[in-house]
Amino acid sequence: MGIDLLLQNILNPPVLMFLLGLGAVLLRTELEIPQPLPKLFSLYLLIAIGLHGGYELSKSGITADVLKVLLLAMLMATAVPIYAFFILRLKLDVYNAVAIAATYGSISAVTFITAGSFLNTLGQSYGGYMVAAMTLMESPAIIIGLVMLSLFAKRNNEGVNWAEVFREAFLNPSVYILMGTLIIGFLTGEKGWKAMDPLFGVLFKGMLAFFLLDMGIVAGRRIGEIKKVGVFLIAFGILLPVFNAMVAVLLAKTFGLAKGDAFMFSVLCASASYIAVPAAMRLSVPEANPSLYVTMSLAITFPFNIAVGIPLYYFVINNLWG
Amino acid sequence: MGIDLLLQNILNPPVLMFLLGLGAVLLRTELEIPQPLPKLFSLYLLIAIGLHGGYELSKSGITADVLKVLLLAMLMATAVPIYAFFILRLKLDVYNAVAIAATYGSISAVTFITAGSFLNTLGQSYGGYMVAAMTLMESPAIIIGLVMLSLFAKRNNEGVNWAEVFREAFLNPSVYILMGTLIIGFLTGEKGWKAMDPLFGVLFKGMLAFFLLDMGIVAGRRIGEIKKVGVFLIAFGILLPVFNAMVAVLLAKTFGLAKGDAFMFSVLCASASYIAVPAAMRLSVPEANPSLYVTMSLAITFPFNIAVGIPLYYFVINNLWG
Amino acid sequence: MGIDLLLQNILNPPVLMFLLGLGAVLLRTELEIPQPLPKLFSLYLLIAIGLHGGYELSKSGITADVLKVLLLAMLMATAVPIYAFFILRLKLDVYNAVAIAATYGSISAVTFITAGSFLNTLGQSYGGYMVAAMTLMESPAIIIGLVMLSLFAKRNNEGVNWAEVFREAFLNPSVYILMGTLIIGFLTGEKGWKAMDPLFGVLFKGMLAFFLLDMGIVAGRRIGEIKKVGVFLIAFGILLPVFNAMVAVLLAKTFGLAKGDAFMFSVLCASASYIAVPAAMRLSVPEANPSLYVTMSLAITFPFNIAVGIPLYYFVINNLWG
Amino acid sequence: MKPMKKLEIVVDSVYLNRALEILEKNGVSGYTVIRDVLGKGERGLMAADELTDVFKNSYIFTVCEEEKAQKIAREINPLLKKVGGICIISDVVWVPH
Amino acid sequence: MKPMKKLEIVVDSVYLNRALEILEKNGVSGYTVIRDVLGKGERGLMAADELTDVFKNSYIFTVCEEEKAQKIAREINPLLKKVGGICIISDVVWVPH
Amino acid sequence: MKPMKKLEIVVDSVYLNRALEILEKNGVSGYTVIRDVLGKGERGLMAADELTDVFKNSYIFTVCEEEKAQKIAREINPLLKKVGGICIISDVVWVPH
Ligand SMILES: Nc1ncnc2c1ncn2[C@@H]1O[C@H](COP(=O)(O)O)[C@@H](O)[C@H]1O
Ligand SMILES: Nc1ncnc2c1ncn2[C@@H]1O[C@H](COP(=O)(O)O)[C@@H](O)[C@H]1O
Ligand SMILES: Nc1ncnc2c1ncn2[C@@H]1O[C@H](COP(=O)(O)O)[C@@H](O)[C@H]1O
Ligand code: NA
Ligand code: NA
Ligand code: NA
Repeated sequence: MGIDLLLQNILNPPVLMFLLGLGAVLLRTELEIPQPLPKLFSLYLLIAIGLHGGYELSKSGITADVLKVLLLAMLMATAVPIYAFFILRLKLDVYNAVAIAATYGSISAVTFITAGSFLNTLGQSYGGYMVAAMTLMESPAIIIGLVMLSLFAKRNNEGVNWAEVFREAFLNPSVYILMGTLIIGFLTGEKGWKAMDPLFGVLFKGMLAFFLLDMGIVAGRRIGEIKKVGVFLIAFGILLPVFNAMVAVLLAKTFGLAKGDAFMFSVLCASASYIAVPAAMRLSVPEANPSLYVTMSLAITFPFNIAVGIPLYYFVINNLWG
Repeated sequence: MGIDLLLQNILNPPVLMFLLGLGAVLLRTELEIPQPLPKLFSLYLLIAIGLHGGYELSKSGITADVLKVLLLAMLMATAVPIYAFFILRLKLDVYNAVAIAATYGSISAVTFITAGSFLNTLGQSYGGYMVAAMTLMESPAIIIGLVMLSLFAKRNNEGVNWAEVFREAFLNPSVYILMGTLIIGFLTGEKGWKAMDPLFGVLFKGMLAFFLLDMGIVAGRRIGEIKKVGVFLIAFGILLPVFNAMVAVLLAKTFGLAKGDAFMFSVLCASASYIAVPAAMRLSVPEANPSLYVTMSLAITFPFNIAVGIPLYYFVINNLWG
Repeated sequence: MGIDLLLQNILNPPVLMFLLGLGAVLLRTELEIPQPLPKLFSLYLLIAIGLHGGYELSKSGITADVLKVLLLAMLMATAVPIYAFFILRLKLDVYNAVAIAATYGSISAVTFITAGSFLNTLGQSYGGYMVAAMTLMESPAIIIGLVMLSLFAKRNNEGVNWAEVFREAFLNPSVYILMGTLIIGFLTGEKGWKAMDPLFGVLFKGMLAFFLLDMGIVAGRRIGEIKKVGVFLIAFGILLPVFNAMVAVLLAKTFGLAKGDAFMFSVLCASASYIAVPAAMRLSVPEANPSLYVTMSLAITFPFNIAVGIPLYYFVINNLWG
Repeated sequence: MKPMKKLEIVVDSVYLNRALEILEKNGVSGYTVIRDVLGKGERGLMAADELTDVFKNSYIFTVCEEEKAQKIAREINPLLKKVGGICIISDVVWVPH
Repeated sequence: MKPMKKLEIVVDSVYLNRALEILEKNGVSGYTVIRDVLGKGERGLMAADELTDVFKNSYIFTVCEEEKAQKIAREINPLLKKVGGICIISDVVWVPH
Repeated sequence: MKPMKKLEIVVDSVYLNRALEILEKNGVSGYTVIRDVLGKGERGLMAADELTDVFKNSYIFTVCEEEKAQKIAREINPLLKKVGGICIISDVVWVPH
């Protein structure tokens, strides 16, 4: 991989802010971004990509190409948690395997956003429908995870409450806000975006940088837990994302996705959830250890993707698409 | 009323965000904007309209026309709580009648702001002194309400502490911050506004949309209480605003207000307070049931004005002013 | 001092917002900016000046002139707490003398920022390395203070934990975030700043005004404590800053600093810490009374500098530099 | 180790200052307050998350002598009756420093 | 002055509603909740500051009659066992208004 | 149902970690913390709303055996004496899961 791509990625304020946050914890500085400020930033980012994605979608329209991308997204969102589960079962009990598989089957919006910002600094772009794809990819892993659970776990005391599971999967706050603002952006089109752009467009990169400072702090706090995670899961937290990204690249090439879309798609597949899925797992699979799935997602996979994964996936795609 | 006006109003990001917030509660999504973020937005909006209104006032100067508007504002702010009280007494005890009358005699800054944003998308405008009018209209209803109370209630255990009442009325945070930033905007004029515009002007619509998401959530939470409010009060919560708006339109026409000013004035008269007055009533009239006056203001009148009232009042005025 | 300079300073939205906050407390309005919103603003301001300073530094480079300024900064950061300590010992015990001396030996970033905004409205500027100078000036006073303590206090129960002291001094959140963003701004240069400018540059003055509203409230709450501080410390809180500023002006003139830099340097020397040093003192010198050092810094020196000090120091420098 | 009473009060946040005045008037040596707690009681849900500042509770506790606790409880009663809230007393041992 | 029990529960915030349902089902006259408290127990640190909403506790207390307190404690036990938490009971005197 | 002691501590937030270290050292099975509570005591008002982080309290409680509670109280005493705070002990019944 070109060293310059790596540098180009790292020497970006958002990524450096993430490292600054990490360093703050490692150097024990007591820097913190108290609640609910992180919530403000994450809400802002979700609304911003929702509105912008909807606006882009209103320009492009919902074409056959768009539907193709959405179908691929659904495919990967279903496949990843299944094969992840069987890999994890090699070493883990059913409960933890389910929770981790669901975590990696879903996506991380902030990883997606950071990748978009990276693409942007290279002067390239992606379709607004990728945000729709992302929204679609958040939920299936939760359902798949719980299907796995009811198939393989010997929990006889209580059945899965499927109504609750579907609510958790499709009406959790992240999915709801993304879906909702996507629709608002779509409905209000050019005129709506012009009114929202000063807050939700122009300020976007700065807000991302601010938020990544917090992500660095939160990831840093979890780093102490990594040793408890064990070598197998550490390797899993790095290799599975790379593997997922490569499968995505293959699919994207096969089905003729545009370069920017292929890149964003591979990043989505490589990323792991740290908000929606952990909340759902805590509720539906209390037997699983949240220290495992949260630590892996936040302290291993997220930093890996931000620092190395993004330029790596781009490098591969750049070579294939030219 | 032209369907297109209704659509023009609804197909705006701020109004859609309000509906998104409402929907989040009705679909039980657990989306929330935790405290004190709503406080950040409401402070921002108050400061922004104060500064901008003051700046506009510094351009127009305080003319006879401006004074006319301010006097009309005072007139309505005094009259509405009086006639509202007697209407409410048909069905309610003195305490609740006082509290609800005061609520409807005062105004809602966010309704005003949303109306301004609606006017704006129609390419029209209103005078900066309307913000001064709004500020003047916040307080009188509190005083009038408590005068009613001391006239009609048989509370002999403790008299009204008028010093405290005047403080609550004229020095509550909303009135203070509006008044203060109005003066700052006025004093610093063009140069001051140029420095403040990037934050308090350019971002205004986006922040309004963000805040209305929260207003939708808060209103949605209260919707369950509507049935406890009863048919009489539900009707009151819709009909009184419309009636107030029509009285305002008549006055505006009689006294020759400009079209944009007439519209904003009618919106002010139609709106009901949900921050300043409820806080004052909770303190001065603890016998009244806050579930009534807060629910009516937040879950009935506010959504009605945002979705239907604003285009309706505009439709009437547009026909009369042409 | 020219009355017009005073007016020019006061008739600025940020300074007026500070007065508005003060007034809110004095008029007992219950206006408050609840936690953690003030933290959001102070983080924002630190990041903004760090990034911008780093960017400016990347343009100017680290020249001999820059090093000269940094050395002068170190000199004053060491000298002020020493002479302040001996002045304070005339009336106070060792503990309080140490804590207050350290408070005045360090700096206030918000005073610096407000001075920068004042300079800006006069159409003048200062070097980005002044932010580096500010960062350097935060910490030494803490160390010097504790050296004084171990020299002059008869605490035999426990020695000073110097490792902890150095951590508190050099790795407290303010110093860390300033240093970090300065480096990020430096590394990412023109391109980085262009991405960060919309949030951290364009909105800067508005955010400063918003934050100063809160500073006014916080200062106002402490004003009641001023009488407990006593005449000696009130005089100290006004005269020492002026004296420090004059020493700084002399040094600046002697060593040939540019006009804008000289002004910012004098403001730094005149300002007193109210975040980093009080936190360190509370931990290392619990015997000292925080009501003294926090009240002096927040309710005496900060308002004095904001309202009178800044135009005064500028007036002197303007006459000397021409 | 002094046997004392712990007096706990939950009151509508709007009336926090009035409750604290009663404590101060009775010369308690100190108190601790947690603002913005949620609750449910006779008067329905206090969700502590409203825009309006109207549906919030505050929780107060003070450690004091038995008679003081009784006296404060008596004096705060009319307030709680009017605006809602709860007041409980329990035994604690104060470890004085 | 009524002798009553104070039942205190610390539970993972994710399960707050489930705990409150148990209280409501047993007909307590009210309860008070403090959200987002930190804590440490068998299950490690609940730092209450995570992005993920996964490591947060809530603190609940209710004042009620002895039998109710016992019954609620029994019913909430399986939940606490599964998801973590603590439940304690103490004596208080309720000063009724 | 185990009779235990509940140890409650209010301490300047700056010293929260030091107080928790004393708890940990004495091997308590867990604790719960509420950050940023207000209070008033000998040292005046802790308004918990300052920019400076200097006037804030934290509230800690731990449920533990009698001797542990006594021992912790003794060990935390010098800290509270120096930096302010309060420490109380009361009887509770722990409903173990
Ligand atoms: N039995 C109870 N146990 C605990 N807290 C209570 C109880 N009853 C009332 N409260 C608290 O006191 C507040 C006001 O109660 P009420 O006046 O009954 O509505 C409630 O919102 C609760 O926070
Ligand atoms: N001995 C204890 N004293 C006070 N709080 C406790 C104690 N044990 C547990 N907790 C609280 O209950 C939560 C869950 O405990 P656990 O299930 O043991 O991890 C902890 O995070 C603490 O907040
Ligand atoms: N009698 C008391 N009852 C309840 N809390 C107290 C009491 N005395 C002190 N406190 C708490 O302990 C903190 C420090 O107390 P002090 O060291 O006396 O200033 C206060 O800010 C209160 O939060
Ligand atoms: Na994935
Ligand atoms: Na009205
Ligand atoms: Na200084």
